[in-house]
Amino acid sequence: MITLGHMLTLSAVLFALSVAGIFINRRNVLLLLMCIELLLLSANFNFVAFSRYLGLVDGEVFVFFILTVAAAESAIGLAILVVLFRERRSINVEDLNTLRG
Amino acid sequence: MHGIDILSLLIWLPIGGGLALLALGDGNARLARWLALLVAFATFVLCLPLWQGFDTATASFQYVERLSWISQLHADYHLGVDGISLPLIQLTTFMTVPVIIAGWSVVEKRPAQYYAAFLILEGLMIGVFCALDALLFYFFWEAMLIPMFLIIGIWGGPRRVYATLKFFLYTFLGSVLMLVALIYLYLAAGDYTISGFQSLPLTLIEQRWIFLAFLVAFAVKVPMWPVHTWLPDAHVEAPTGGSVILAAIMLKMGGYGLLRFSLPITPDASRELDWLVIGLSLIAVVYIGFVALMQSDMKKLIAYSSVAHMGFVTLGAFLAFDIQASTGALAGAVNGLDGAMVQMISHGLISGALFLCIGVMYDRLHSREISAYGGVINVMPKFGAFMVLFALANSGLPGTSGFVGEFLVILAAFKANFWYAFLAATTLILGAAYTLWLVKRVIFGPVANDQVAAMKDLNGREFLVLAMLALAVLALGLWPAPLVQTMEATVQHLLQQLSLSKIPAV
Amino acid sequence: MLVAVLFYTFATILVVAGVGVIISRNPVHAALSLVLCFLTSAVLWLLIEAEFLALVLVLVYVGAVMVLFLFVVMMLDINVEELKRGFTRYAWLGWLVTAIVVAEIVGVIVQRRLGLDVTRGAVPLPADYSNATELGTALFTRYAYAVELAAVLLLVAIIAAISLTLRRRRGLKLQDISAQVAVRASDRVRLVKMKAEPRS
Amino acid sequence: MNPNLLLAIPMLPLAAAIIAGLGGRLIGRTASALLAIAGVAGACLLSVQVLSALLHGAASYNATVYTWLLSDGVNMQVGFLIDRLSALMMVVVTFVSLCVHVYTIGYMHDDDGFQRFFAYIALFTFAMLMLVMSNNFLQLFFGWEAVGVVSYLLIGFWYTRPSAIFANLKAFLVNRVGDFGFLLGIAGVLYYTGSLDYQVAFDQAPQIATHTLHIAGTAAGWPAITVICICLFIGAMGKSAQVPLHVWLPDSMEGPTPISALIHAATMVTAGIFMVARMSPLFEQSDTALSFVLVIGATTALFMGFLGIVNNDIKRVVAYSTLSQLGYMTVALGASAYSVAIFHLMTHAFFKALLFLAAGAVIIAMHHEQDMRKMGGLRHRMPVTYWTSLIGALALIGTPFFSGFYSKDALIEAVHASHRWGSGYAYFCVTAGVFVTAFYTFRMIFMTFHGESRLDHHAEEHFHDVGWNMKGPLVALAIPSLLIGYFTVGPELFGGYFGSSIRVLDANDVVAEVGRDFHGAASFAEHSVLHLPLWLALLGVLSAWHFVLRRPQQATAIQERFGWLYRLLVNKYYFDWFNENVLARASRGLGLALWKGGDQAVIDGVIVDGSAGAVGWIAGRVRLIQSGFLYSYAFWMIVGLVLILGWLLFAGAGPAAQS
Repeated sequence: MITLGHMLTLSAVLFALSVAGIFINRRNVLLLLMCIELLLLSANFNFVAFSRYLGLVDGEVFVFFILTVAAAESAIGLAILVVLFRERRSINVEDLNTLRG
Repeated sequence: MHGIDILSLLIWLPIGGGLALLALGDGNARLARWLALLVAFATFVLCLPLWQGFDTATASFQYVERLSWISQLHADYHLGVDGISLPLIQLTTFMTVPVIIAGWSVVEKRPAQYYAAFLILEGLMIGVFCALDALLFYFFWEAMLIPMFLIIGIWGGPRRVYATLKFFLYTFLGSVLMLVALIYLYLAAGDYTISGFQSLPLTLIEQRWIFLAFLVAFAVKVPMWPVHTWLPDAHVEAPTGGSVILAAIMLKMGGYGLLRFSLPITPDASRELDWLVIGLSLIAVVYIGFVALMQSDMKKLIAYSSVAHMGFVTLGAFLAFDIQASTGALAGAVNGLDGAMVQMISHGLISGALFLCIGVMYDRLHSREISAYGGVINVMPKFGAFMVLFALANSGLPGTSGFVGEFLVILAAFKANFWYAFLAATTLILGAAYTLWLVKRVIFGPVANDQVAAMKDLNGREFLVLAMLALAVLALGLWPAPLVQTMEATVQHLLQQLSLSKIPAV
Repeated sequence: MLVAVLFYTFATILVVAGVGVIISRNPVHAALSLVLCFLTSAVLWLLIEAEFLALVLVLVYVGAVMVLFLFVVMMLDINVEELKRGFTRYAWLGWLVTAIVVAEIVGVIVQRRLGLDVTRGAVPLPADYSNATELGTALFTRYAYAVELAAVLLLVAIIAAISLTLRRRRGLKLQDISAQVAVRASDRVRLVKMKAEPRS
Repeated sequence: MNPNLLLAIPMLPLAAAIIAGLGGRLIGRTASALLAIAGVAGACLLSVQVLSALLHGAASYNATVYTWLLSDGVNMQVGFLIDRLSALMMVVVTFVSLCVHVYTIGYMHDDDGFQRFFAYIALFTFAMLMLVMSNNFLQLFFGWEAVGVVSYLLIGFWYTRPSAIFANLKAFLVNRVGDFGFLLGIAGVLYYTGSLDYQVAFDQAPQIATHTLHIAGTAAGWPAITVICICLFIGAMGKSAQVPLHVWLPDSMEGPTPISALIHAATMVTAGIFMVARMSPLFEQSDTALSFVLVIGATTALFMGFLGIVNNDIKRVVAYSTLSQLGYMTVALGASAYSVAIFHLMTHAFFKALLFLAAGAVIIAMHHEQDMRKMGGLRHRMPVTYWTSLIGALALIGTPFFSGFYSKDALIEAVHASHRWGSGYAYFCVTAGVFVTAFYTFRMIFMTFHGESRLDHHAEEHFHDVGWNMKGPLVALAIPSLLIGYFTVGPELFGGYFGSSIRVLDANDVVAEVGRDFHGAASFAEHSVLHLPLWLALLGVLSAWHFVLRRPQQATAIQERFGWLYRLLVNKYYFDWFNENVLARASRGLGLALWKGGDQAVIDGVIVDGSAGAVGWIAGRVRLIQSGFLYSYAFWMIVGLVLILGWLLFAGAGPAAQS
């Protein structure tokens, strides 16, 4: 039987991995975006788990919305990335320091 | 008095006139001027019936209007006048007329907007004096800053941006603290009625904080030492009309606020902290007197002199507690409050007149430096006579209005403490020194240079304006009794309010 | 038992794939690892009977978003070598924080439980239960407004993405139809009346 | 007395002043002058009528004209108190003013500011009348300041002269120092009596004496009455030019000469004397204050006289003489001989106005030359002026039977009879002063009218004797200078003329003591032979003759022998130097320091700009947190998460308790 604890632990591991990914891949915007997707996935895991274990459908509805937002976010994020690359020929985060006064 | 809502009319007539001018645009400057003058004069005339129907025997508000304004906040459109606000409203309507005339042929840049700004400002200032609802008061109080900000910022001198910023930040800082105090009072009282605030019991700790918040707001406006440094800069950069309104009326808002809010709402804190106000007032009189002595810019000199003279207002307003402490009774405290009020009116007239005089000279020579002038009376005898008159009034000559307030305040100060009177009376020497030294250097003496020699004496318009003010200054100096009579009941009532403790009995 | 075996198997794949996402230097590998993550996640959600979402995850994420990622990765001429230059100086900090976070979350789950019985399994479902029906009912009744908003959000995202990436090339010849319609004859032809010039 | 007539007395000159001042251009020179003269003449006639009515037994008049201000039960009003004291002053003021008005026609004949001048002096007459007729402190202060302002305007009448506008500013400011004290005194009176009315205040004077005022460290405090009286007297010191507030009077000679006669000799400067006499019920309560008055007056009387000796400007000599004589009057006040002070005030008004007008006549004749070293031998060329000045001079030095003799001799006797602290010093000063007075007066007479003519070419060329419109007033003033003392000394000093308007405690009544030896004006004069002052005066005249006419070189020798003393006198005891270089400079320095240091550096620099700077600094620091690096934000978010989770894990009481 898959208990709530199993799911939550798995979600925690995923979450931690994605956070670690943000640290490790601080140069590459593309990988940062992927880590964020992973992060959202871990959140979705929690929603699904609680929804099922509490017998409430609302959690799953939220997952639905999160998926929507995540899709929108990655679409715009990637669009920005493309524009960025056109301007700078680079997706290295350390090159993006124009706003640092 | 239910026929016409005269106070509303006084507020909205100039504002409406100003909006009409804005709509008219700058194309027809001539029409704009006459329209502005018409509106200003009509407002002045409208104000006169107020005296007719005003009952000097009562301290309660008269000509009251009350409509629901923001019902969710229990804020009302609530207007009324008493003996303190009526003279100030009259002063406002009176001073706007010369200001409009003074800009007649001088303002060429966007004339319609210039006059519109002054008319709107006039309406808002009247609103401040009429408002009996604290939120309405705050609305007018803050709204007033905008036209003034524009007047200095658009028609001002070369450093106008610095001056407007300083002016705005200073006054805004104070106002924000006032707003906090008003909201606190609102939460305690349940609505925004000022008279409700006045009868609200408050503990000493509450009163202290509210008092300090109000004090900052009003001290900036008065302005009291050490928050006065915005005033010289604002005056120097403002156009003549702006300086006149600033000195004549806007500074009075601070004094009015102290009398309307600080003293009656927080009498116990006022009693406890009166040393602060009195100390700052005396510093203003003496310290600023010396500073004014050394100014080389005429407008700055008059601006500093305003600070010193307004010191008498704050001094007079807060003497009651020390009088009670030193003599055991409140007899004489009314002298101080009367003196403060008369000083406000008188200072409005005199400083306004002096700024107009400087404006007259500036229009001809385009300099405010004292050293650019000398012997002006040789070429402008009529002007010289007016200038000397106003200068003497500024130094508190008996027979002019400048004397009345100072005299009453010094009389009251002696009752409170000999040294208060001693320091306050130094204005006799310092005031005369800086004002008459200015006169000596600018008006008297041989003609200083060719530019002065080419100056033309007053034209009819300028003569009219200065003559109006001169008559007012003399009339008030020779017979101040009617003015004092008007506010006597209100002042007595105020004294009663501040002599009673508001700390709730435990 | 089978369920447990499946869970542990796929959970292990998921974690390994996750590690793969974050440590692979090549973006293509990372993206593919992420696809694997999503697929295994979908399996795990199927295991706890959230069928509809599992399918949506596969369809939307694997089918659309990840393809988008791969497109971008391939379209952009990324200098992989430069990005490959090892982990940053703070990588150890990342791992440390990760370890602490995992430990703490697990600690919270196990030790404090937040008023829940974490050892409990999922609520058993009746035989005729349809996850899609339930979800659809909730979405189009209670959450109708939110769905509308989500739709608008997606629309905004589409427009934003298009307008961001739309490239106006210089020298491209296009018709300006409004200018063509608004043209007046006098702009085009000017009749000049003049005397004949004498032949020089 | 008819209130309307009383009101007319000040109003006539005021009306004339307003018309001549505002409409002078319109109505022309002659009309302005005639109008002003008519106004003052009317006032003079009415004043004489009032005085005679009082002498014939009419009661004093004390009533309000209108209420100026009513605040907190303090009734501040404008009103008249007409008793014998004020009536006497009114007559003196209007009579001298009338003479000066007439004289002005000739003196100011060529001046462009003719109408303006008449407006000013008529206005002055109004203000002075308001001052003396007042029945309360407020109106007194009104008149007090108003005469000060007219004096300010008149000293600066020739406003293009830098020296004139310097002098008028100085005069006004020094007077303001006096007014500063005066106003405090008035405030004190109000504090202790609750009224500004003379009668109320005077009736309560003994009660004031029971109060003390804690103004300085002393635990016992000061007697309130002494503080009040000294404050009031500081006002008198300013207006009546007592040391050290005398510095403005010599400089005020920058004004036209009629003004010097009217304002700076006969009337305005005596306002302080009048005021103290009027306040006699208050001053009588404080021996300390009266001793202060006595010492200040004695110092002024003697030391200002010395300055007259070394001066060569004819007007300044008369001015120092005025200072010295004002000192005499003050001494009389200090000795509680108020009636003598007023008596001397009256005689002095006539003969000093005469001397000034005569000096003015000489100056006009010499075509605006004031230096006595360039005069000499004028007695044949302007005989009327000579003889009238001689009368004035003889009156001034106290020649028996002349008016000045009676007042001065009575004064010296009164001081002699006084036992107040400081009276010994005062007696020495006034007695020695007689010699000094005689010396400088006759030095002036001899240098101007006797000896060889030392006129320079310019003066010689333009020399012309003055017309009768100037000589007439001289004669008109010479008559009272000669006679008035003889006829009035008996009734005015010893006949109880002043009645209740001057109140003296019996213990202080030195006039009564002097009066015991008084057996008529003639015998008073005869007895003077037995007294020192007459001989001192004679010695003074002889010395003057010796040093000016007989052996001028000896004067020069003495001057060289005592160079330091001469420099001290020429520099007027360095009062001006001190005021200009120490006080004025310190004020300006303080002003500059407060402005640049206080306002600009501390308030604007530290507080205003400093708070803006602090906000900027903090913002600059805070901004660094906003690094723009995603991993940094993520890191802090995670740190926060770790902390929250840690709190959940390890905090004592939590939601976990239930499971």
